[in-house]
Amino acid sequence: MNDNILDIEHLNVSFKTFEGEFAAVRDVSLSLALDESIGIIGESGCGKSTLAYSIMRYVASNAVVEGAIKFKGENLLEKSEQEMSSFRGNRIAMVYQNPSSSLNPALTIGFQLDEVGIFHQKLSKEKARKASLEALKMMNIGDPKGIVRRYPHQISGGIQQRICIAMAILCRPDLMILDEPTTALDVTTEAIILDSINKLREKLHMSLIYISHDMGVINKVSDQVVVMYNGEIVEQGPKEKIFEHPFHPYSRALINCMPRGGIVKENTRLNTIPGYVKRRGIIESGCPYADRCDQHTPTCESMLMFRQVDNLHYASCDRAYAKDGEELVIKKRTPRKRIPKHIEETEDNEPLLEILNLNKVYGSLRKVYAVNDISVSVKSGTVLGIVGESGCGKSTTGHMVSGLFKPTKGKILFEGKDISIAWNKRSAETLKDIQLIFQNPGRSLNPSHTVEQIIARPMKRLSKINSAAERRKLIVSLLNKVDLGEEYLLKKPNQLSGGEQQRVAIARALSISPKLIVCDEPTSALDVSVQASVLNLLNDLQIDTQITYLFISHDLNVINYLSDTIMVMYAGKICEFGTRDEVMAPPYHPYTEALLSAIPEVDPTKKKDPIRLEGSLPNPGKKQKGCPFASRCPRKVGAICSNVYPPMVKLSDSHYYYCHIKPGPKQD
Amino acid sequence: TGEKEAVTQEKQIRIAEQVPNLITPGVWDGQTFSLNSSIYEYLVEINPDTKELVPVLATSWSTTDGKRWEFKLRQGVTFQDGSAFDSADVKYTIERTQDETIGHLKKQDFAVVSSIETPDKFTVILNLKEARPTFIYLMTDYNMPMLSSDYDYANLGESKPMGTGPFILQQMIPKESAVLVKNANYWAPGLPKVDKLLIYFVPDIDASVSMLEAGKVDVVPFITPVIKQRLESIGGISVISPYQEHRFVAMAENMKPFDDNRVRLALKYAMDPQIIAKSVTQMDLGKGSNYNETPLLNTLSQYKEMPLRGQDIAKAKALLSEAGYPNGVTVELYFASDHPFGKELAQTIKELAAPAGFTINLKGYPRDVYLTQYWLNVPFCITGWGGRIDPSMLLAYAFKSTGPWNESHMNNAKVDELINKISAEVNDAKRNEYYHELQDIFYEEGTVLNVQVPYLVAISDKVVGYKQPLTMLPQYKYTDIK
Amino acid sequence: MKYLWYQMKKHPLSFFGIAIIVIWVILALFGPSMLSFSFTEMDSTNQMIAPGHAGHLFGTDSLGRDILSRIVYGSRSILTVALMTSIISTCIGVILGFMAGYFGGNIDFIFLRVMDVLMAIPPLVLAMVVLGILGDSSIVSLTLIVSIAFVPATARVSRGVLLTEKSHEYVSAARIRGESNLYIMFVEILPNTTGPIIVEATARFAYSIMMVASLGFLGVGLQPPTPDWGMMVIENKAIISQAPWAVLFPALAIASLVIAISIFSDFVSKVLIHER
Amino acid sequence: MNRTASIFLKRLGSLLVTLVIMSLIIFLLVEIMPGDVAQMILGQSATPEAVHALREARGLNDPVMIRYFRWVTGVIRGDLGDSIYMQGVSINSILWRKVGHSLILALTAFIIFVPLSIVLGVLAGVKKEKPTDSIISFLGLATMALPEFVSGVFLITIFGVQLKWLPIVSIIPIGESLFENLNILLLPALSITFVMFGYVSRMQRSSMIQVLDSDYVRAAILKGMPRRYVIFRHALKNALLPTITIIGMNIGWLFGGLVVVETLFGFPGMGSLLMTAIKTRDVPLIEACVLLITVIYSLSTMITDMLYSYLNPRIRFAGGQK
Ligand SMILES: Nc1ncnc2c1ncn2[C@@H]1O[C@H](COP(=O)(O)OP(=O)(O)OP(=O)(O)O)[C@@H](O)[C@H]1O
Ligand SMILES: Nc1ncnc2c1ncn2[C@@H]1O[C@H](COP(=O)(O)OP(=O)(O)OP(=O)(O)O)[C@@H](O)[C@H]1O
Ligand SMILES: [Mg+2]
Ligand SMILES: [Mg+2]
Repeated sequence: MNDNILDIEHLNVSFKTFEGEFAAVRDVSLSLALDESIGIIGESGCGKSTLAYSIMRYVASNAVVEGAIKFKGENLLEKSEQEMSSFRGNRIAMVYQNPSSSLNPALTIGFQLDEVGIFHQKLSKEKARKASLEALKMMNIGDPKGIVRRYPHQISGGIQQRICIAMAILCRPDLMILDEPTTALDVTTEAIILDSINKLREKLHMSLIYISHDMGVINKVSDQVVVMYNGEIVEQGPKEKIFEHPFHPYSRALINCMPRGGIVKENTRLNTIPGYVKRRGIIESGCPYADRCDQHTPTCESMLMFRQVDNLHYASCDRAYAKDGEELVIKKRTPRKRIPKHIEETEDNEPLLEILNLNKVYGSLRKVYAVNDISVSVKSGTVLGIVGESGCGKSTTGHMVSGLFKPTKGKILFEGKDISIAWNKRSAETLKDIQLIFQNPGRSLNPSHTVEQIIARPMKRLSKINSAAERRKLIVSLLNKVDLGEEYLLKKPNQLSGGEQQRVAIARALSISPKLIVCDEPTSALDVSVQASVLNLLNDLQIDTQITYLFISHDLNVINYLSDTIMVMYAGKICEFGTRDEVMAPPYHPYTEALLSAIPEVDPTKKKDPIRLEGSLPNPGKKQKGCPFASRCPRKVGAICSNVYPPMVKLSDSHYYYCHIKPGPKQD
Repeated sequence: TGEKEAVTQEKQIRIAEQVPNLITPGVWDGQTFSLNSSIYEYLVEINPDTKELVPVLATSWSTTDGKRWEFKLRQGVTFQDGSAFDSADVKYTIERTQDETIGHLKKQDFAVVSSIETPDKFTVILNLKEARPTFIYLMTDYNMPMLSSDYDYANLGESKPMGTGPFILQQMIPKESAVLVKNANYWAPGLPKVDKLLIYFVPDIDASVSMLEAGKVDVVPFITPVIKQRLESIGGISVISPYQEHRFVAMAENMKPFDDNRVRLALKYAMDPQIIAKSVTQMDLGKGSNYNETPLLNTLSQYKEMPLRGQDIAKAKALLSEAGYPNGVTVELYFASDHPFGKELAQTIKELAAPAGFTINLKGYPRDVYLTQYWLNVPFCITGWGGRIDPSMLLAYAFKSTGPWNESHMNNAKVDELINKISAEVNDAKRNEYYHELQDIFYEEGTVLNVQVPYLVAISDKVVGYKQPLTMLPQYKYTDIK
Repeated sequence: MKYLWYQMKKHPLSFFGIAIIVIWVILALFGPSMLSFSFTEMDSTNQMIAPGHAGHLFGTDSLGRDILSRIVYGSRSILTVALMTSIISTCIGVILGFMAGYFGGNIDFIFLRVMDVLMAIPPLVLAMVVLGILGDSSIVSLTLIVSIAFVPATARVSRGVLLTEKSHEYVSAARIRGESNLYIMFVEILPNTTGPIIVEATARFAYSIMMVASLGFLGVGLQPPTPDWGMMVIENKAIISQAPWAVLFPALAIASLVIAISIFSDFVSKVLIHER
Repeated sequence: MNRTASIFLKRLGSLLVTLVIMSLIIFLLVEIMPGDVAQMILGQSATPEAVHALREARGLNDPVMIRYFRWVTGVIRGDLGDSIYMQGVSINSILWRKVGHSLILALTAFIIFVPLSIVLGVLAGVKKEKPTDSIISFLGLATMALPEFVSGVFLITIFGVQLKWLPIVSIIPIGESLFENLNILLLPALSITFVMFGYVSRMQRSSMIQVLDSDYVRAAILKGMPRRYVIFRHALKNALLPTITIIGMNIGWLFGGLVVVETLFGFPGMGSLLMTAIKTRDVPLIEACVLLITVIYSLSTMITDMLYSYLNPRIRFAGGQK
């Protein structure tokens, strides 16, 4: 017929559940040529994984699959389970999101690699082992001979994922499916893995389906992009086309709601998509995006055919931006200007929060040095962004400020008052003044309390508002402030979407008008569209009330967007501190530099060479003598780095970093 | 094969009985009989058929006034450890009753002994403080076997019992089993008839019976009437009842509500002896179980036949309201729940008394708790008493105003006097008259219901000559196996 | 409600279990008044008669007592004791387990050690020894001792559930607004742990019945004449060949109730935990 | 390995603590018991002097703590004391034989129920929600909380009374050993098996389902490994781990069950010995039995723990992420 590797024709996957049957994948048709790489993008719950597993013929027992999946002309849906075994892992391989749970904890890495060769290629044990070592080498894993003898738990997450990929390429498959393989990893690790995937493609000539909700990642590894929404493909085409001229309102919204490319709060407001993904029953028809679309018309109720926009570029919307010229598209993509509100002169203000030589050591037998000697001060009405890799002590710092733990050493001064004590010793006044917003809104709201109870409780306790009626009035106004209506009062958290939950959490924090809010990754658990609205909300509130934020995130784009000053942390220490513009522009601390370079760029025209950071964070169980970054630093000066703690390099009044490298132009 | 033959030729009787508590003579409470009665021997024993005294270690005995008792001992008897039996051993055995460190159960009874003379090796003379015409019966008591004056019973009595009996303890696995072998040097020619006694200690009577049914044991003593019924249908097994025991339902004479004789009578009128017999023992009245209102067993020669008081609820009610309880009376009945027939009897009484207006709450406790904490202090209780050939001792213990175990708190001068007369009277006919007089008093104003329950033994038909008199001691030396 | 129906339809066995439990509860509540014999009434002319004769539906035992009425009355005591036991042990277990898990540190350490000690002796042996030694078991002492014997298990479950819940940030949120520990434990956390705790309590219910029956069987359970199913089995075991019904019916009663409750508890756990 | 050793030491320490506390609890418990041991021994006709004399002779009149220390020092020297009824007959001579019997009984039950419940549990897990699973799960549910004596009574009725295949009393004939009478083990062992089967098979089923649901099993299937191979090589090892713990923890139940079963069948083991001891208030014997059950149970959980940590590479090779 053709020389496509994969042809998916009118694939429908629906799940039977207690609430009835709903479609997770609807009428999806897709073709993949040899050596082609397709990226599938879409928000959580859009059916990306379901599609991928359908190709592997691995679906839940309550799933109904219809249509055809042709792999080199053979319809996989007609294969028996036994026949499928010879495809899986052999001709089609798959890598999933969570490397640590995808490896069997009871078997050695070597065993798990070898069995693939032994089964599919009928290799002897020795030959299989040789092949495994080779695959590991191909993934640039140091000491493969040592690795094969280990058990998964003895290996870090990044390497685990590389082992999974090595396992997938053992049989040189024709098609490899990667389902968000880097979502659980740090940006620096992600950069390395994306890099090696690209190299593999060059070497092995295989087709690739890469699933992600991050456009930057897709941009890096794919030629073609498929945008999925609620089980349907809404747009499909070459990545340049999609990223530069998104056609479908959803693609456009998705691309525009990300803070990126130097967008900062002063000049832009992020685009948002109202509402959330609603499951659709199998009989419902029409455009799945209709209920959230700003271009919505009555005719959207009946589904439209795929429409060719351009050569190889298809979309399932005919009117939205169809008539827009190219300029208009670009213009629409650019975030709207926001009314700039000047920040009050805080220069001569006393700092609201002052942290002096803060230390936190967890545990007594097995010590974890989470935060080591941090000093920083935050001025009233500003936003301090804290950024760094997972485990570098960001949350710990935030939690000590909000009183969840008592610092091991050092002082926290709030309005000059020493608050380096735990919550149970703090005065009601202090508790009221400092609020904390958590990463996971689903877990930070008590699932058995109603929204009203959740917001009312701190008011009753800390603001001593004892009249229920008064409280309710305040709550309603708070809910309005966070764009929720009165009808939410009696709902419980599990009846709310993630974004709504986070809004309730924000409303709770605001309910007692605190002076400082510690935001611990408030958007990392949310979809980009929701993230945008939450960021907008936080920003608006900050402007309105002149509240001070301690904003924690691992996403440099988000930090860049929202912060006035930025603190880059590494292994419990400050690497670099300064105002946003100072930190984001050279000269950098080598770590900041690496971090910046690792962020996948959405703009397909811009090419970046990430600085590869091998290895991982130093063992938090040991006290570091020298520069904590020395073990991974690409610009290490010498032994001095690992032996002597680097001095502070002060670039301006507000900007400094700790490094042995003298400031000045980059020496290479 | 030669060995195997020898084994099959060996005659043995296998017995399953309860797990023994103490087995040292003097402190033994009489739970397991086969072991002790086969290892030890007494001066005299009772022939279960004729109920007459049979000489054993004493060949003859005599008294003139009931105060001086002379025993002639059997010659040529040796203990199982090889030492000879003589008058010193008898003296030792009787003096041992007074040993404070032992707490001999017969101490009270032998307090009457003022001196012991041993004029020669085979004569013993006991001098009593007062006349005891029935003193000889004490020598049949299960706690009075003849012991060797040289043996350390204090330390070996439990683990290595030793006497002059027909069987020698060969092996004992505590709480599990014991093996007794024939005493080759036994004095009586031709006895014992079997070579071995194998005794299993089985806590659960039901398991014992299953073993009997399966042919794994030959004798199971102390079975319940229910099991008797079960075994009746099985060929090759018979159930015999060598004797009966008392269950006294005692009403305290000095405590409410039984301080009023009308209440006691009301309870008596509420009882239906037929039902009691049937419910408690599964037997018809008079056929293995009995009932009367006096402290005497119906089966004794001393007992005078008395009319049964028929159940008369109306009369009972009338008596109760006369006594000031027109709306009935509530009383608690205490008993040992782990003692045979205790539960059944308590429940039956509760049921029967209910229509007459008695609300009886049952208070069952383990035997030691019952005995230490409630018995003798409560208005209403059930106690088990072993039968005695000579009932006078029981009367002195339980119904005299000064009796140590006067559970019904009787304080009746006439009763006291009669009991004294009975124990001192030499003339049998005269003594029986006193007994009858006593019975009349009990019938009119007595404080007990005397329910007599059978002691039942299940025996394989292969076993012949099983003998067990009212002393409760089985006489395995006469027993043979086919 | 609708969800419950859906689950019940998915697990048809649950109908069976629930039906049997309902029957037993109704029998326990109203059964005695519907019976023609009292449980202590001794029909001396009809001892050990077979089921169906002389109006004795399940026959009589060796004392001529009606087996059916004894079983029906027995359901009262066993259900009461089992219900009370599961409630009491769950309450104590929740309080202890919550305290230990919540405060952690030394309190938790001591708690775990004590539980280790108590867990080192099987609950049945513990209850048996204590009841055997005390000698006098009433409904109250039986309930208390069985409850105590179960506490280590319930406390450990509660502690585990609390630890999972405690890692949720709403607990931290409550802390930093200065809530008291008791408030956090019982107002914030408790409502979210009802699922596993109820499941544990229903499982305890089945085990209580097992235990009460076993204690009755061992002769350290309730005192006669209170009819106790386990005691009925051992009492009548001697007549198993003459009157098997006297043993089999109480045994069947225990079996049916225990199986029904197990099915129910399994169903509850499916509804409350697994399929959420 | 080092880790296993440290677990061993830790468990040993806690075992000792457990034993000390347990012994104290038992001792105090016996102390508060109503009634009087001496009275119990001597019975209804006992004289007060006799009771006192016996108390004196058995050292019952000494203060609690003295008696406790006397007992503890004895136990440490391996002397469990004398049975209260048998002066000069040491508990050691009574107990160990019965313990041996009980262990053989437990082992027999073990040999029956462990493979049976694991195989059926795995089968049910693999055939989740199929008829096979429904039947096995129902059996598990039905037997899980069924008291041993109920299943025992059913077994007796069927195999003993009706079919007459097996002895309904498990008594060892005098002069013979348990090994010559292995048929008496069968019914008691089956009664225990019932309950244990319920527990273990259900646990095995759910851990199997959980493992089959895990990412790594999915990964293995998507690697193209045949289903059977995945079940045996990938799933089973992980699914067995929790079962090992469950079996270890249920040794406690097993010993509770032994008391019931041994009483039901008259089996001469530790359980029926304990029951006799309780009924006769043989205090030193009660103490010794309970202490021994504690030791056996603690040892078995300790061994389970170590086995678990040995089989689980996560614990065996617990080290940094390097
Ligand atoms: N076995 C199942 N039964 C019922 N619903 C299911 C099942 N598996 C997945 N779903 C639902 O199908 C929808 C699509 O899921 P899918 O995992 O394919 O989304 P996704 O795009 O991969 O999302 P994410 O980015 O969160 O991984 C979701 O709403 C999910 O809850
Ligand atoms: N309660 C705790 N006990 C022991 N160690 C802890 C505890 N909480 C955090 N840690 C350790 O302290 C270090 C810093 O943790 P922290 O949560 O502050 O990092 P983070 O920067 O917020 O990481 P992430 O981005 O993953 O949230 C990590 O090594 C972590 O494992
Ligand atoms: Mg997914
Ligand atoms: Mg964090």
